[in-house]
Amino acid sequence: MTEQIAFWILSAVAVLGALVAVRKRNLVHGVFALMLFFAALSGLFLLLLAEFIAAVQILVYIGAVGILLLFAIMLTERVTGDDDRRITSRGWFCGVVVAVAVFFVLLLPPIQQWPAPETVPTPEPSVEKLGQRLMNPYVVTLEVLALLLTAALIGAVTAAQGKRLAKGEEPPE
Amino acid sequence: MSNATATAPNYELIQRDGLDTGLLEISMGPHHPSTHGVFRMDVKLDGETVVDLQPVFGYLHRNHEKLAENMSYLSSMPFTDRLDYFNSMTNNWAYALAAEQLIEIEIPERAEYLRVIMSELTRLVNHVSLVGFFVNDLGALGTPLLYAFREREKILDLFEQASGARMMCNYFRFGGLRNDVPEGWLDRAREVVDRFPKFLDEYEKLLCENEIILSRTQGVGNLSKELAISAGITGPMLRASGESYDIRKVDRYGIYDRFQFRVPYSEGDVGDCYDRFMVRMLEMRESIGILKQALDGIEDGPVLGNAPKVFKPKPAEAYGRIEAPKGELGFYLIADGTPKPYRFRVRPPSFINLTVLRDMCLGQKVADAVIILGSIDIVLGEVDR
Amino acid sequence: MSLVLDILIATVPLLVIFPTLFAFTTWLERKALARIQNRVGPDKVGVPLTRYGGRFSLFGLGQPMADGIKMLFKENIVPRDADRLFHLLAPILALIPAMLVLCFLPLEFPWTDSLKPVQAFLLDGAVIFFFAITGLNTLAVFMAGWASRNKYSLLGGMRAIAQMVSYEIPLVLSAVVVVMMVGDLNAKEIADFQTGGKWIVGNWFLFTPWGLAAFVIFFIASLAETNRSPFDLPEAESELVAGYFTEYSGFKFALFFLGEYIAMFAISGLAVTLFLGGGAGPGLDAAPWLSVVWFIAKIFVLIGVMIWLRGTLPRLRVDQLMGFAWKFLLPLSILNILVAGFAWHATQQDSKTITVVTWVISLAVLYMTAKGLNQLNRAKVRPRNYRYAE
Amino acid sequence: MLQQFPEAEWDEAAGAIIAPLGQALAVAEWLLGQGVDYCSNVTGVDYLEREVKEKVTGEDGKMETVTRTIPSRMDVVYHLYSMQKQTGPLVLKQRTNREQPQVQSLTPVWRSCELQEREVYDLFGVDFTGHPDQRRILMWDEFEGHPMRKDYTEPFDYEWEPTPHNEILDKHHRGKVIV
Amino acid sequence: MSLLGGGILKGMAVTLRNFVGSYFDRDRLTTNDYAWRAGDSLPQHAGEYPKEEGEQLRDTTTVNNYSRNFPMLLHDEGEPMDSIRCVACQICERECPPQCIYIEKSEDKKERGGNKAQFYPAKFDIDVSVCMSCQICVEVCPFDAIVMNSQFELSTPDRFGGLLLRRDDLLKSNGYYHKIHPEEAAARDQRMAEEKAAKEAKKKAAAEAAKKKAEENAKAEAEAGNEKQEDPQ
Repeated sequence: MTEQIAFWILSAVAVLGALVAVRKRNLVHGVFALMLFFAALSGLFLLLLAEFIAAVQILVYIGAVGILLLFAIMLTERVTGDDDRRITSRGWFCGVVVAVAVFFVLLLPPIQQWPAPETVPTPEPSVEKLGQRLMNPYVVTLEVLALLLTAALIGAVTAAQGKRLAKGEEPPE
Repeated sequence: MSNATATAPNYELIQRDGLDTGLLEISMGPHHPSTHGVFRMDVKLDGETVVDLQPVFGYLHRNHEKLAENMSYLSSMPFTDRLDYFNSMTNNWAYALAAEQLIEIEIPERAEYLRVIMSELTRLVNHVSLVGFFVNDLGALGTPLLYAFREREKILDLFEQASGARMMCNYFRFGGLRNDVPEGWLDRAREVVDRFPKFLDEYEKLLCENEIILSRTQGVGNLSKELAISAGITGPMLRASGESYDIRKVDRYGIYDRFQFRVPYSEGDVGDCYDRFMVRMLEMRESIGILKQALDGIEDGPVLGNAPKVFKPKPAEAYGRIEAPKGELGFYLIADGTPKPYRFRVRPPSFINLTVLRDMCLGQKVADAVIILGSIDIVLGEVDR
Repeated sequence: MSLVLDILIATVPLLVIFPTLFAFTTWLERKALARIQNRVGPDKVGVPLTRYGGRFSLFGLGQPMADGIKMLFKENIVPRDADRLFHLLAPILALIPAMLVLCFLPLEFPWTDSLKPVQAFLLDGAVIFFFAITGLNTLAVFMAGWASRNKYSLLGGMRAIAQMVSYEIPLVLSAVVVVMMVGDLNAKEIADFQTGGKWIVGNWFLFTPWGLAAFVIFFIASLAETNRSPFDLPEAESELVAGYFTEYSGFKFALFFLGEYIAMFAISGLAVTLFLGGGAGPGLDAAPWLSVVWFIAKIFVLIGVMIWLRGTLPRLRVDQLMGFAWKFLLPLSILNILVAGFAWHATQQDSKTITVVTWVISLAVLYMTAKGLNQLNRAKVRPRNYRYAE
Repeated sequence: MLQQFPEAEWDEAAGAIIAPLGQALAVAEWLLGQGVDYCSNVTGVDYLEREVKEKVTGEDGKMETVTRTIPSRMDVVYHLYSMQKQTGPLVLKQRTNREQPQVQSLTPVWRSCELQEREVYDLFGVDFTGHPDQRRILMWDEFEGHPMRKDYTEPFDYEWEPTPHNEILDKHHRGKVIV
Repeated sequence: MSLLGGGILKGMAVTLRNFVGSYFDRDRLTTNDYAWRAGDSLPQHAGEYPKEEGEQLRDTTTVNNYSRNFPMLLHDEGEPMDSIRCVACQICERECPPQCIYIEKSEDKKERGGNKAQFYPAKFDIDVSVCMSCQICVEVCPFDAIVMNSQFELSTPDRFGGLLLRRDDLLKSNGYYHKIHPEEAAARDQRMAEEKAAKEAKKKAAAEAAKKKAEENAKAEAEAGNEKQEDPQ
């Protein structure tokens, strides 16, 4: 019962956040609405007793992605967040089509498994298991990913540093 | 032009980095915690870097010079207190020195000694609190400032006993001093002076080796010797840039030729905030030396010559200058035979030291602009007059 | 219904105890700073005894109460151009995560014995949750800075994001050392791991080379995370007036203040859990409830050091701050993880010689690295000489 | 000095050199070359037209009082020192008319003139040719007039409010109290 | 950027020593240094006045006996207006730098203290919101009639009238002057007596008969000055 109520509230918040994030013209408002959506999603994960995923959801999506977006806004000239330009709405029909299509693709697995199996195994808090899995069967994947990310990081640093100016050289306009 | 590069002010924005980012324009002041009064800097920031800075003056302008031209010579004396309200004694002296050139007058021996004592005490007050304010600008929560104020308090008590007021002393007169110091004052002064080095030791221990202060101040706000001389920078700021020019040594006004003292100056040509900070710390020790000699040498006698209260000097011009704690404080008087000066001009050290504020701040961080301003040591009563 | 009751039992004490401690801490901070600065500090507020004087003031302990009342009745000023909604939300958002993470501290109140299931859920993975939720504080600071429509606030908010994101990395990485050694993310497990040992402190991570290094990094990073001096750049008084809360007054300001101090408690509490043995202390066998007392006492030791630092140090500059995080703390903490990994394997051997050798080597390695990084980062400045002109 | 610039005058009463009009910059550069590297003080002096009564011994040996009119002028005074040689002061004056005062800016030679010449421009209305940034400095930009001029009269004070002090000020304005 | 090293620790040692020291060493405290004051040191309830309900502390006199605040007019013993020293010569009004003194001379002359009849100020106002306590008026006064008070509790709800001190507010007895500035008052009285004696000595040759009376006067003057009198207010 309690879980049901929590589920509906969180879902409503998530949908609301997503809608606001899409519709708001003020960029900063949009980003914060997006974060609200992420937070509600994290709550939904918690309801599924997947607390590690919930924590990572907050850590990565709010703590990293959201703040990255804020940084991006801060670097533009529209620091104050106002943007009076009209949001282009010419392709709205295609957008709706794509959205519906994605929705159905996501809905596929539950439909295929319909009706749901009677006995759902009770999930346990399993950070430990997750760690074991990552370190044993999936260790190569993890390392490859780590390498990739490191390369990306170094690339980003190099790109950000830009062209070093020799002494006396005029910087490019 | 021999030093065109050093003197030509650069009014272009400094080159920005490649990112096409907006400039943030901030008006720092006139009500800002660390502009030391009603002073404004229009700062343009690229991120945190200062790309343009324009000082804006005049919020405390009261046209002191015009006021003084409309009253008698003596009546201007209390107004000089209000110029650099931290160092009223030295302001008085500079004005008295200029006016004494207009009227030939003998200054009694004891008055000369007391003038030196007062002026060096003032220097202690100024430097010790300036260092406190400077570290406060660096972000220390007032701890060094309050230590400094404790010592300042003791010296201000001495001023109060001698002159009746703590800051607006109005103590010097043409031809001497207004009144003699009360009985036992010299002993109390000696006690304060004797205890000062102990406090300075503690102060140096707290500040001079602190890595955060070192890294915040070294290499920040560099001022080359050529620019410093050309821009008329005086006082500790000039000496921090490597020029040992001290009017106490050059002009030997008063009886400064009787005392043994040295003028600390920076050996290198860096002239950054750290140099300015250290030169002041070292100068305080020398001031203590002068004070000890003066307190030993002083003898009884009158303190005021036979100067008339209201006088009409012959038409003449006089420029009197002293080494005030902030730099060269000069008074330019033109007498026209009436009891009022025809022209009364103050050469304020902190105003002219601000000439190079922009040059020192460009390319630094906004936090550095604050401490560079702090290290220049301005008092707005003097800047705006 | 019992769930709601359990939640109440678990949270209400936290909501009562920590704000009370906050009030006490403001008094403590003002008093300690005053004494450091050779002042007397607040000592007047109290209950007047007679009409003309004499009062029961107890060293001014009534001061926080008076401050609180003043804050409540102060006018709430919102700038005309401000984003009113975000201006209102920011202080609330600052408080919520700080309060929330208090749940993850292994505080063993006597009355929560019956709540083991709730606690077990909360404490499993507590460390990672802790970091996830503390990170939300950044958003509140940014929100406040942005919503105020004040350039100082905005600069403060931008500084805050950069600073908090940068320092979160060494913070997490230094905690990883402890997690590795214990092999568990559960705060209770981590605290229990450190109990026992010689003279109570024998098993504390503070007293291992890697633990010490990690603790120092953690403490420095936590100063930056909570915007304490010398890392108080987002609210740098001498540059940015008051940084992100320049435009806040009255109750909203009080909420920010509260949030900041609760965050201090929380992060000190985590430091106590990770490195200082949690609630470990003498007399626990006789009275288990003492563990809470010990826990809070340790928090206050850390807060005392924070106050002491605040009374002594000036502030860093923005580039130095970032440089310190990325060029000094980050390499050191990564190396520390490596050292801890080797040390863990070495100490598994259960041989005294190997243990001692590991300790010595890791101490030397960490010290040399710190020294080397320090040398690398040293600003190139010529030594200064001052001469005297006669 | 006087040999180098034959048109320069020596003002005995003030102990100052009056630079010939339009040659001040050349004089200043020459002085800089001579080691006068420090310009301490820059200021303006405003002289109104005034009449002086002098006792002159006439041709017939009788003392008679002659009223002579001294024309108005505007001086810009520079106090110069040498830091290398530790000598000074040398007073350099540029003399111009009151109505359209215009002198050469010495800021290119001595940087310390920058703010002070701005101040003279602000308070006296002297135009400095060649000054890099000539704006008002102490008064606000919209201010009209030059307050340090001797004939400046205060405009109506819009911030005026009645105080008990008024009667005193009135008395001073009426000229009852003369210093 | 380097943070390792002893500098920070040294600084922290200094602050710790100050922290502990502030509890034991009163000299360390910033604001307790009133020991040089004459008489007892701090007032009984420093910072806690008013001691009694409704007390305005208009008569807080000696903060310390060297400080000066605003001018006051002196009168010798007896009724204030019968012995006021001021003769309304208006020198102070002219010399006052901020021009805060306003004097109206009386129509008639009045004899006081055995001296010959003189004018007296019908009106003598000082606007203390303008006064800057510079003491120039005291210096230029040839009659020692105006000296500096040290009364500092002048706050008033009336911005205009309350800060304009009238003649009767300004009148203080010489005894009061002795109370607040003992050294200065004694020196002033001595000098006055000397001047008077010198003057009388000059007159002596001319008027032998007046001599006795004059000496008595001088004596009485000095005695009156040294007598501690209560403030009439």
